[in-house]
Amino acid sequence: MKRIIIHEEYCIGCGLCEVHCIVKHSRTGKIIRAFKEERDQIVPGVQVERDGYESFALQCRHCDDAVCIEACMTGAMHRDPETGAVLCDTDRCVGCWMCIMVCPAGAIQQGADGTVASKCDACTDEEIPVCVANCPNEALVLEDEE
Amino acid sequence: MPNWLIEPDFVVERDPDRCIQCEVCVRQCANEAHEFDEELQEVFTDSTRCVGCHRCASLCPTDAISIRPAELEFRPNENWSAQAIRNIYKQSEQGGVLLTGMGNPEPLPIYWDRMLLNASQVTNPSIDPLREPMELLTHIGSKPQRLEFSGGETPQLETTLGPQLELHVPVMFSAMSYGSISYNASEALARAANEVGTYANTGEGGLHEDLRQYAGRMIVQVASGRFGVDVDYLNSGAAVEIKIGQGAKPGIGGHLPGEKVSADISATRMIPEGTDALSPAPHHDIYSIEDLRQLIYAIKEATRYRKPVGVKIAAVHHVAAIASGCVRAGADFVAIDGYRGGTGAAPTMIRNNVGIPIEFALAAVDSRLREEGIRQDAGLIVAGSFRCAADVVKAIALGADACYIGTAALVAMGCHVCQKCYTGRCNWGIATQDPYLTRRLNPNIATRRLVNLLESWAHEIQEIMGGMGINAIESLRGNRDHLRGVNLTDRELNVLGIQMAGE
Amino acid sequence: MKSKSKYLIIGNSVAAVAAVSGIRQIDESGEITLVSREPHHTYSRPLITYLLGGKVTEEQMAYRPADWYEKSNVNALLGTEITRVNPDEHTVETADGETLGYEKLLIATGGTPIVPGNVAGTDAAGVFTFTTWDDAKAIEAYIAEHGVESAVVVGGGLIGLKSVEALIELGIQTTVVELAETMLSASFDRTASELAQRRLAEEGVQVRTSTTTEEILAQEGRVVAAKLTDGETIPCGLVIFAIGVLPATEIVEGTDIEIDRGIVVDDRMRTSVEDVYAAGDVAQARELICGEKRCIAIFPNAFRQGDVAGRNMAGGDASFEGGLVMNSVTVVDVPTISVGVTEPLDDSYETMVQLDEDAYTYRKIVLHDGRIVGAVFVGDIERAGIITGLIREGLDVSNFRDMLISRDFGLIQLPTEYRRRVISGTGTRA
Amino acid sequence: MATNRTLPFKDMGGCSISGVMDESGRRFSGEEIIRSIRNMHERSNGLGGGFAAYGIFPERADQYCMQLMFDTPEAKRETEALLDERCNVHYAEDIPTRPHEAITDEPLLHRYFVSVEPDKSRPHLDENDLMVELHMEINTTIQDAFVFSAGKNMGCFKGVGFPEDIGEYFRLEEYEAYTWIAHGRFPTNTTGWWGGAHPFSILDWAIVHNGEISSYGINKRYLRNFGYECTLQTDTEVIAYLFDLLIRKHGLPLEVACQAMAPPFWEDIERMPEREQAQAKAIRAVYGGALLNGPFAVVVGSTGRMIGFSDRTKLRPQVCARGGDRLYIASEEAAIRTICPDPDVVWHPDGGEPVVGELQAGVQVA
Repeated sequence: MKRIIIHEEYCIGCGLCEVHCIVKHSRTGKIIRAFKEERDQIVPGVQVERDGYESFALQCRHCDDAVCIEACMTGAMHRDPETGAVLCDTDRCVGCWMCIMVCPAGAIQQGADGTVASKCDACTDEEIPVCVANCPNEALVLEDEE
Repeated sequence: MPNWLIEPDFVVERDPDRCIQCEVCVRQCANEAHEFDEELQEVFTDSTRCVGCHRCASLCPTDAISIRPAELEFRPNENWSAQAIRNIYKQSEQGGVLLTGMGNPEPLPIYWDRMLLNASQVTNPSIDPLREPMELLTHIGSKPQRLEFSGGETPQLETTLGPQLELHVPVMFSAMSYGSISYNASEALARAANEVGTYANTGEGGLHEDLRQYAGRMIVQVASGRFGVDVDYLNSGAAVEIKIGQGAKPGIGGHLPGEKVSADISATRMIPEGTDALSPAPHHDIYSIEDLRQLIYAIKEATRYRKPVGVKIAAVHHVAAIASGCVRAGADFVAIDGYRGGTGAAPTMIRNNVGIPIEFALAAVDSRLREEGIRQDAGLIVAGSFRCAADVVKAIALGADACYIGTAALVAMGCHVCQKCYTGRCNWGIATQDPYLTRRLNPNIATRRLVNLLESWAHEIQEIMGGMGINAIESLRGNRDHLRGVNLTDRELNVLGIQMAGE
Repeated sequence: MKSKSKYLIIGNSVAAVAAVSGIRQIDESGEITLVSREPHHTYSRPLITYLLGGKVTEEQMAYRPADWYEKSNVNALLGTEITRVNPDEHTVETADGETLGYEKLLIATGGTPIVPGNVAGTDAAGVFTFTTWDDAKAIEAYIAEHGVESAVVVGGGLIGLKSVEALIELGIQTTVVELAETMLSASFDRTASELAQRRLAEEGVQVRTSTTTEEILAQEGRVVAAKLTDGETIPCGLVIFAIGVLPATEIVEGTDIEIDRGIVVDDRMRTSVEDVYAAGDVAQARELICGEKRCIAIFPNAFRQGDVAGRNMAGGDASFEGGLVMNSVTVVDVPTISVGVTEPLDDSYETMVQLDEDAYTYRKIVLHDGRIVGAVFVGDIERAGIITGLIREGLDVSNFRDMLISRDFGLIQLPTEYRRRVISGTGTRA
Repeated sequence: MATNRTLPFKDMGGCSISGVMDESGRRFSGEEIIRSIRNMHERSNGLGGGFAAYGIFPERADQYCMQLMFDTPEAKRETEALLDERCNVHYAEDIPTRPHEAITDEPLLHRYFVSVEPDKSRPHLDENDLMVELHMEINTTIQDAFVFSAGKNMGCFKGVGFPEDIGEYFRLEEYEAYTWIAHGRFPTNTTGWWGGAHPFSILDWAIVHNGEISSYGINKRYLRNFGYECTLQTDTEVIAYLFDLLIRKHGLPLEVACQAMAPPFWEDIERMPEREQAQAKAIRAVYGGALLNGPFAVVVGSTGRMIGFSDRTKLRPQVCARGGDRLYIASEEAAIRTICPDPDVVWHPDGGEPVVGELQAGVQVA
């Protein structure tokens, strides 16, 4: 499958990945409207960690042995058979936060309204996830895995 | 005391309708021009800190930022220009030598723009480089006047050619030391040179252990500070360049402050960590031409005559005689750096007022070496602000074997020529050692951009040559018939050795 | 003998489902027979309280899609109860007297709810345990039929708390009765428990601790009140026993299969008898931190054990890295997470704590020998999984321990090698 | 109707070249070469024609035959004063011509058979060097005087007009030579003047050329390093000087000299066997200034030798044939067949591939 590889040595901590993730997951898809109207309603699936000069942008790793899927009591957390991405079916999620409890990357968040889990959906409808496409320094790249 | 006489160079404007308060600009400005006010949850900008590098504007996802010159007008005065006045404010406030970076920005004539190229019409077919061979391969090194062949049925070459640099594109990366630029920038230059088949130049900063893998396409420099020079270093590169001078600051040494001498740089330069790296103005073992000859041959001995050994000089008034002396001292190539050449740091007065244009220097040196019958003895490399392929073609037509590009390469990597290299706070991650900033230059991207640049220029050079009906660069080299001058006086035409347009 | 399956699975919940997928990872076609006492399509057992509270619909109960058995090529015998396992013959017997053969057997029968034998009157109508879909439906029907307005939940543990949540949703005045000094004493420390209790009280839930039910009082056969050991009598129309579950080991009792508290298994989920595996709440497997074998009746454990069992049954080589006690539960609107050891066991343990009572936020890390052995998060649970990962990994955190408690703590503070492995996404298990 | 036939302009571009050599050394009249070049009348425009003939002065074979054109008697007097000072003039005469209705504005045409004495102050210069020096000196310092050939036992004949008319004007049917080369001109880069017609000659080298040398600017500067001053404002003379430099002065074998002027492409060099490759690289690296770039086909005459070759992409035509002892090289096959209707072999050499005619072993021509 294709995986987003994080080259943290090239992360400049700008946060454009978060910005574009928010836009992508907004109602209008328009950057200015997305921020002015929906900023508080969207938890970006990618979040930049910063510590001193170091930083990296982290989104769900779509792990091979995804512990969040194992821990999900509703079956909401599942692997998309086509793309291999780990996705959360928010219609089935009840917000038990088992996934948050087990994700070793800390890559799952509570959604903005606190009722269902929110995470990177790998932009499965895009050829390249927006965080990758908009990373100005190729700290995020999409690579094919053998 | 507040610096109330020091005025901002730029005004940064933020379109409130477009700004989404994402703080990307805040995180990107190493000069802290942008600040996020936690209480008001809003970004504010302090224009006095702006150096005009465009980092924030380039990364702003909504193009909400624009930067324009500060419009604080003085009463018009051709003599006392705003810059002249501000320099005095600055010096009277802070004292000391005015420092700057990059090449001479003054409105002096750019002679490349006063020379125009030729093309074929009717009598001589132009050549389509996409269909026909169009050869750029260039050899730089000392060549004999003639070759000897032994007789017999098939002639056998008896002459052994000295070591040559082989360039697939007649453009090389000029000397930029690790220290003046970041490791990532150095790596990108080295990798791009390898990919394209040209050469990068270590500058005077030594060669980092991890970059030795690329050294087959690197020229290692020996400068007055002798940083990082040992026999392995000399033998690791494709050629050795003795740096006598630099176009941006002829006659001036260099100074890398101790705070930039990190563990890595200290290992590369072979100096203690945290100590100032001082390059003396002259080489203290070269006080005259015969001393230069000794150093050239010492290096040739150390490298077993397997590497071309060249000399880099700044274009100064007697450049032709100096270049001739270098060739006669045994240099396999001479690199001449014109007065527009760039630098990481130079005193402003030196940069803006010392040296001569590379166009004249090149024309004079090529002519002089030909007059003396020693043009074959050395390659001729020119540097000092080549901005485009046409500049390169004109230089080669004037007589150069190849050009060095420094600023153009940096610009390809993202440099916005803000001239603040000397501050060490390059927002583009190029002229800095700050780990927060150096990571902004992804060497994979930078390599790709450099390769693209050289390949684009190569295509353009080929197109221009094809138009002239020339399919090998040796037929362009020194072929001043393909140049015509405009806006030039007779004396200028004479020095350049070209005819007036229409002649 | 009716048939002989290559794989026979007793159970239909998470461990059984994980075992099927584990088998199918390795063996795409070997015949799988799955036997379940309950008639339902595999459903999410923890959702039963949500179902009662009306937070999920019956459709949402499905743990796997409707065509899952078919797609997984599983022969599902739903509503079939197994009464006996005969390891020597490689057969099991059904309540209908049928015999099913197997090559490999998985026992994933889960747990049986506890109803204390010393409480009088538990046979009254309106007294329930609450571990199955049918329990939820029965309670719902009883409430509707009798217009129940108040309830007593016996047991202040997780099932109890979740039952309370459902009852709050239904507008039923609820009292919790807990034997221990605080609620959630098994997974929380005192501070967290008190926070939870306070939040529940704010919602009008009465909590009685250090006491328990002595007798269920009934009229006309229907419950009307619960009498506590401290003498208090609490009128109520409903009583739910949520004391806990015991491993459902009945069907192997009397065989050579070793039973302690549950069915004892090794790291490959094998019981003491060849070709018989056990997983989930019924199994007693190694615990990660102390290394002893324990029954840990939590969801992720069951999945993992089922998966390991399935792979090994199919000839694979999977190993259970040890169970870790952890729970995530939301108290009204306050999310909480607890992992591993939440109270120091002796002086050699250290704790780091950050508490804001007004905001209902609390973070606690328990360290032992330079390693994190447990943690509690109340209110702010973001990135709790990173700590869980560190507990699993047993990573020495001495160099960055001061940051652990910080709100800004993230992967970036972790040793590069560990964080690279986590970030790679190619495998996070120790 | 037929007489009104017109050709598109571009088809008329390019000059005509023809060369014939009898490798047995047998000499033959100029009538044939005139016929051959006449056949390609359409390739020239009347602004220049010329010939070179080898073996035409056997009785004075050891003397340089300097043929000059003068626009004024003063120029002639000045030149003769210089000649008297610098060499021994053994014999002088007007070059025989006949009045021709198509030939006008002819200069004074005179030739001198001379020998030069070694210059004791400059012992490193041989008689050829001194001759070249004299040739250059006259052409650069004496106004209105022009040396158009100065070799031994050979001569050039050229002027403004169609080549066949020039041949008749110079009475070439009266000369006998073992090699004749001829050129009809369609000038594009200089105006027509007598000295600008082909062949261009230095010592016994004579070059006729169809094409334009785009590398002229650097070839000229390269040659200047070695003392050659290009005075004719035309690219063809550099070829003559390059032959003289590479073969006479540098002693390069003929094929190496040709390779220097029209080298293989780098991509072809990359495919060569190692030794050959090293050699080819060295030739290109050292003789870059001698590379002739642009479209050209040339025929080069010298004592006992005739060479034809073209640019490395062969942008100008060149056909070769052999018939008996004779080698023919021309721009068009028809120009060969008009004087040799039934050749033994006709071929089209590759770009850059020299075709060489040489006197057979033992044949003495002077």
